[in-house]
Amino acid sequence: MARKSFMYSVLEAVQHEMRQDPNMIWIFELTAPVASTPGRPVINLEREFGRKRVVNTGIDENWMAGCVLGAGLAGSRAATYIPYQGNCMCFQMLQNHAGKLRSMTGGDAEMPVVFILEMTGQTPGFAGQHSDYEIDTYYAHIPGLKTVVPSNPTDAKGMMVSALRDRNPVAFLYPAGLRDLIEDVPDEPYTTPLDKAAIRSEGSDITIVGSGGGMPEVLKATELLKSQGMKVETIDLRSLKPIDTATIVNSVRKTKRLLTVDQSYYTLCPGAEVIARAAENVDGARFKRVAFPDAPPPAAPEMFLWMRPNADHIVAAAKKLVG
Amino acid sequence: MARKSFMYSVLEAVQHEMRQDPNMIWIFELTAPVASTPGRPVINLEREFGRKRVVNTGIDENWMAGCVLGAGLAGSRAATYIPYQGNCMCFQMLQNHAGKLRSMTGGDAEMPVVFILEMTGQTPGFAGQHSDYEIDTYYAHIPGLKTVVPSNPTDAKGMMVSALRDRNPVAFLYPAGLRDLIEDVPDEPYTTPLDKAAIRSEGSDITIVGSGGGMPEVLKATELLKSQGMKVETIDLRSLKPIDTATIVNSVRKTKRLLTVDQSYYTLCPGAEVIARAAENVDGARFKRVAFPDAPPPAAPEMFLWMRPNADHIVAAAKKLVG
Amino acid sequence: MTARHDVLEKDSRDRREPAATRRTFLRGIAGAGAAVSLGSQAAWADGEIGFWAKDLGPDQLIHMYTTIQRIRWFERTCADKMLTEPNYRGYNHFYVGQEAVAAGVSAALKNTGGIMEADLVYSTHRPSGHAIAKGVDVRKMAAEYEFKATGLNKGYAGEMHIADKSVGFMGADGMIGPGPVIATGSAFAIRARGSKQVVVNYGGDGTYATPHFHSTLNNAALLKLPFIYVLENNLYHQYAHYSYSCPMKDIAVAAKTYGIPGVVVDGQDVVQVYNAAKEAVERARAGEGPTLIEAKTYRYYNHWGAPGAKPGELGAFGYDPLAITSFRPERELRAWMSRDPVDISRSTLIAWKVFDRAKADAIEAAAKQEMIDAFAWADKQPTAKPEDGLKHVFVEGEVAARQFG
Amino acid sequence: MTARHDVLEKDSRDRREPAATRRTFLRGIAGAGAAVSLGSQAAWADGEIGFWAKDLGPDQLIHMYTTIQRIRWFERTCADKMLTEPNYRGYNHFYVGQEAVAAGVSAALKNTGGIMEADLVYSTHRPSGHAIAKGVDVRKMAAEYEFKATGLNKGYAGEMHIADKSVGFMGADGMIGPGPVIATGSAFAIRARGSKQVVVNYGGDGTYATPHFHSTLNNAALLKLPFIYVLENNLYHQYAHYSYSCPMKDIAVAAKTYGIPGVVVDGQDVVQVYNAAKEAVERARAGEGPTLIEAKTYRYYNHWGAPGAKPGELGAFGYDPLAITSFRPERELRAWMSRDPVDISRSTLIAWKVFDRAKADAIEAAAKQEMIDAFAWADKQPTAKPEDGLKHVFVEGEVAARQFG
Ligand SMILES: Cc1ncc(C[n+]2csc(CCOP(=O)(O)OP(=O)(O)O)c2C)c(N)n1
Ligand SMILES: Cc1ncc(C[n+]2csc(CCOP(=O)(O)OP(=O)(O)O)c2C)c(N)n1
Ligand SMILES: [Mg+2]
Ligand SMILES: [Mg+2]
Repeated sequence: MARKSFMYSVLEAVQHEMRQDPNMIWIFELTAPVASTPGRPVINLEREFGRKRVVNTGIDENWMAGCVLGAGLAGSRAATYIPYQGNCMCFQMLQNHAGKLRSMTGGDAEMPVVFILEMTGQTPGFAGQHSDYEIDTYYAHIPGLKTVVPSNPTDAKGMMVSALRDRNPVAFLYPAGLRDLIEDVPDEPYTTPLDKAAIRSEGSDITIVGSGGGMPEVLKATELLKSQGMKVETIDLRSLKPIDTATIVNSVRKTKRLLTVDQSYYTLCPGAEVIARAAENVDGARFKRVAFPDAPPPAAPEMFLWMRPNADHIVAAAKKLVG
Repeated sequence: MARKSFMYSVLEAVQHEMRQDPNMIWIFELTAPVASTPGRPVINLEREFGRKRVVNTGIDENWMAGCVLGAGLAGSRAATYIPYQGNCMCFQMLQNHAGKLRSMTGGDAEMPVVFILEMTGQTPGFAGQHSDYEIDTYYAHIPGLKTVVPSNPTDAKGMMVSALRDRNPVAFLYPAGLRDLIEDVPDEPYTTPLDKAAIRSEGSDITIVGSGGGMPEVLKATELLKSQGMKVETIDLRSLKPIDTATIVNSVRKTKRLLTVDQSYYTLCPGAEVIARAAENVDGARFKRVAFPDAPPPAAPEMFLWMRPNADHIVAAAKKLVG
Repeated sequence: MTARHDVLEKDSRDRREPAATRRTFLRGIAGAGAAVSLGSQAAWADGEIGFWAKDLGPDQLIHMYTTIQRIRWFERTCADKMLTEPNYRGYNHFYVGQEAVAAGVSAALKNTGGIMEADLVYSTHRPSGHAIAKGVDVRKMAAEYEFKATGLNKGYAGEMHIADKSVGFMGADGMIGPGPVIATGSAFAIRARGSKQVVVNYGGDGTYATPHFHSTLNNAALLKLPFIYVLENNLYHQYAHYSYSCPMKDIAVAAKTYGIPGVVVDGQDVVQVYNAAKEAVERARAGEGPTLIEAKTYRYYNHWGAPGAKPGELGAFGYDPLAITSFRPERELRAWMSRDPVDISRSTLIAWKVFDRAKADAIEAAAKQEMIDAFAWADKQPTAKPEDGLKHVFVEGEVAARQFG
Repeated sequence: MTARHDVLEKDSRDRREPAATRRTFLRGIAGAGAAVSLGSQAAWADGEIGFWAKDLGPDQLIHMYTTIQRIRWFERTCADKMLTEPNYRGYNHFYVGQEAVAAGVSAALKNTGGIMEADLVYSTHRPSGHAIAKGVDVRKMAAEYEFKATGLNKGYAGEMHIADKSVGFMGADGMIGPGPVIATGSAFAIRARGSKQVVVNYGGDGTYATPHFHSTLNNAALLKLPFIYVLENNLYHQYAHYSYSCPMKDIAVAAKTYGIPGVVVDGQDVVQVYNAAKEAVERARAGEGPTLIEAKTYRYYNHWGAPGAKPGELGAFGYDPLAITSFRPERELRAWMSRDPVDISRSTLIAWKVFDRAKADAIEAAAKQEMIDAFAWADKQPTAKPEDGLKHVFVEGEVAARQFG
């Protein structure tokens, strides 16, 4: 156990699996596969495994995704880290190939591969292409691809081990806005399921559902609301495909109030799917969404920070829904 | 007025606008811009306007989309017809450029362009990449891009005229499964709004919402249900971005029953957004979705036709919801 | 200039001398507008270009001829079914005319041992020939084309996505572009794990203009991958001549940018194809990196299905749908049919005394019968169960039905 | 080998003869590992290569020098603010070191008349130099970098997406790849409407490996578009040397595949850049199609921001973050700084007697003051209104707030 960042936790999982499996490869572009944390050895995948197995490439994320896909089809486990600027450059590769090849071949094709898709840090000032948070929806709509979005280092490590051991292709969304989260994470490998939401707080007044980059503000809001006496049940989706319907529906059956929180654009954000599943299964509940408006994020911090859902927004929306 | 197919109606609109505007260009790949209908002249854009304005290219849909985008930015109206196989090859171009450039430049960039994105004919036997119906969700999540999906030749023509005259980029989804629909369509140009759903049937027992390629079966089911005495209000979304919330909410306030129908995969299908909007705004309603399962369509017609929502499925689901 | 209609038809070209036959090919190439790289022409002028495929014994040569015949008759049987049986549900992007390419390439590959040992082949939307040459079971293929539950891919694939890992046939892919990129990924994995496999990617002239073409060759060259891009230039993508999308005559010259060999080869001559493939495979296995082979060839049918074809006859003529920008001229097709890969391989082997005409005919007759039997077997197979559509999305389990609400 | 720290510092190279100076450049090029195409070297050997830019009068030459100085001081002012003012919110991908490229290119373009008349420039994530050379208002740029409501793009853009149609500056684009494709679309529209404009696309060495590179050149060549790809090869993309993504030394050789001119030019010498651009522009305007110009150049700062830099000093040294695969050696940077575009243009113009040192210094001082004033003006501008974030999504209206539930 040591304090580890998201990236250190992820690379620790990768390092362990690559040590076990001499065939496994890793393709990177901008972000050298290196991480350090006080008291633990520096992880440098490139140095440890050599440039035959771990290689950086030109700026061609579509090739990176295609490369690991082809490696997987040929029987080698493979993973790639796609920087956020390229996370839609490779979209078609996942949508039309990774997600469909098993079905199209009647089960002949097998793809034990992980696509780590960085989402922007949503840094104020970066604007549009460099501040958006939107790919959760695009990737979660793809069938045949498991799409997960961990929200803390502990889940990140466990889900990365699970993803690397999965015989299906996994889109592992990494909200780079979480890169500063640091917490105690076990040193040995462990698995965390890829299809289960996590209940972060139990309560009976309202269900709040969030995921990925939005979770820190959701958790902050949860504490604020609880300190004001509201019994909040807070769910972290963790997996977007498949979505853990049972956990959501059971909770909303109890609370009859569902608030979803997304940093993704409002229209067709993951919360829309969560609400739809609850509404199909629970009568008489009330629903509300908090999400980023249907607008690209402008550069000016004044505009951007006003638009991005935060704990205050969540608290106010929850009170409206419960009150 | 003459009987016209979807394609003839669309090309009639394009032809008219290109005659008005000598700068307008059209890029095609597989589907030569030609259509005919009995009693009306053959439309051949390539022949009429010449290969400087109307050109086919290599198999590079990303270039086609980028080309019209660049034309629009340079002040020329432009449109392209992307075959269904390439409708995600150009995804990033629309997602990261067409949808964001106006915002990112604070309104400096203007893109009077139309991307006609063919969706597969969903022909049984074609499988996976050649039978899917899924891009409605991907494109509708993009901000700054108007995304429409007409379901008949009359709307197709009016909405194409509107799209070509719009100063914003428009993703015009063309479900090729509708290519056999033929109906009387006016010869002169007319506009149809890009942001209004159409109420295809009025009723008070249930609201059924569909769009695009699913509409023929929705309309068939509507007639069947009406013949059995159910008062069905049927809505054709037509526009997915923006979604006409008012029409949906008003209807569900009245019927308190909402059934959505999609040929898109279940998770994050347009119906999820429709249900979420209704559920946020109407208390005490009941909801149900009919959609394609979260699976790529298999080739075998036995499997594919069983999986694709049809009028029988819709009728049964409506009865369950109302009964 | 007449098309071969049937195995029993006596073809006078059987009696030609091989040298004369070779000259005919060369004239044919010039006449039909195909090009041969200067390098090869110079080698030909020297008279010694490995044309004789000295490393191949009679069995291997006969196997190549047999492969050509099996592809030919798989397809002709399929075409005839499409033309004569209204209830036949299969379809095909016919490979007829290009058989020597797949037969020659696969003869240079290891075709057994599964994905960890066999050489791997990535195919296209036009897969029959590539698959048969790689060793895929034709009965299961025929059943798959009819979407049968016992088909090669249980009815999920149809023609356009057949795959069979067991022989290293990684699958057809209906998209133009991504396949070659994915194939380089397999080559990367092979290099990383140090196995001796090579990866062959087939692609048409249509793949040249895709952005993926550049990614594929650039990364294969940079990383010295064991990768061979066999570009079958049959002059058309769908109904557009390749000059609409490619500014140069020989696509193989694109190899120069990446500093890798770019080879133009007569795709109608299985021995020439074999020689080029053999050299590329050796290079790849030795860790020397990729090769781009451009095979000049032609398809006798239209892009898809059998429009314009007649039952029992070879090729499709006269089909010219409305408004096609550059539809191929019939005389172009007839010129190419006069350099038929079946005829060329047959007369070469007869001239080399590898077999005689009787043996050649017998092989053809057997191939024809095999395919008739395969399609008959396929006809009788059970159709897919509707509910099985929810399977094979993930390795485990099945997804939920959602169509019922 | 010393860096220029200030306009007042006396630089001994001012007194050199131009011929000697030219020799120094050539040695510098060799020493720093940059390459010049054989063609140009032969021409240089002949002594007559348009080096003298005979078609440019003194005013135009002085304008080019002034542009270089304005870019230099815009950036140095910005860097100093980043280094010394903790509350300064702007950032920059510094262009310093590459100024001669943008200055030389824009001197060959028409920079007025808006999108229907001006020549159009597509820029990158490193836009300051391209924008200033194209004529964008530096005060509004400075304000935009600080996200001010009165900035060039009202605070929506920041540095990475600035655009100004009025001078034909089509905008920065933070993505690597798509920009050149979009730029060819503008060129297509121009050819279709028959206007005489040309389109210039800037791209780094990083753009070579993108799949879009192939699309761009292939389509521009096929359609003979009035298009110029200025590839600024500054040796690195982020912290990776371009040899990691490109198998050849001169990226310009890729032009051969497409049958278009590929020109390598010394990007530190504004006159050389101008000459190459001029020729390409004439070609494009005459309907003869595209040109690929590779300008060998170098940036004095790191990829992004000012890490490693010191206030008042030029360049960034010693910044080597953890685990960078190929971080540039300091002596490489110092070698390139010895061929500084400011020095080269300055001593060239002095040697040509276009101006004297006093005039050169005065221009530099004025440029410096202009930029100090511009940033001071920017500081005082109002910040953006939060609710305005809902605007400029579409031409009309605004979108709904959704963050409040
Ligand atoms: C991305 C994409 N765009 C368009 C198509 C439609 N399409 C199918 S086959 C084909 C032509 C391919 O031509 P070529 O590569 O020369 O192969 P050939 O058919 O000649 O064997 C096209 C355009 C596709 N499958 N994928
Ligand atoms: C598609 C994409 N992938 C990655 C990035 C991240 N990125 C920003 S700038 C850059 C390097 C570009 O290098 P080059 O083209 O040589 O331009 P330079 O920075 O040297 O001016 C990269 C990789 C990006 N912007 N877009
Ligand atoms: Mg072809
Ligand atoms: Mg660079």
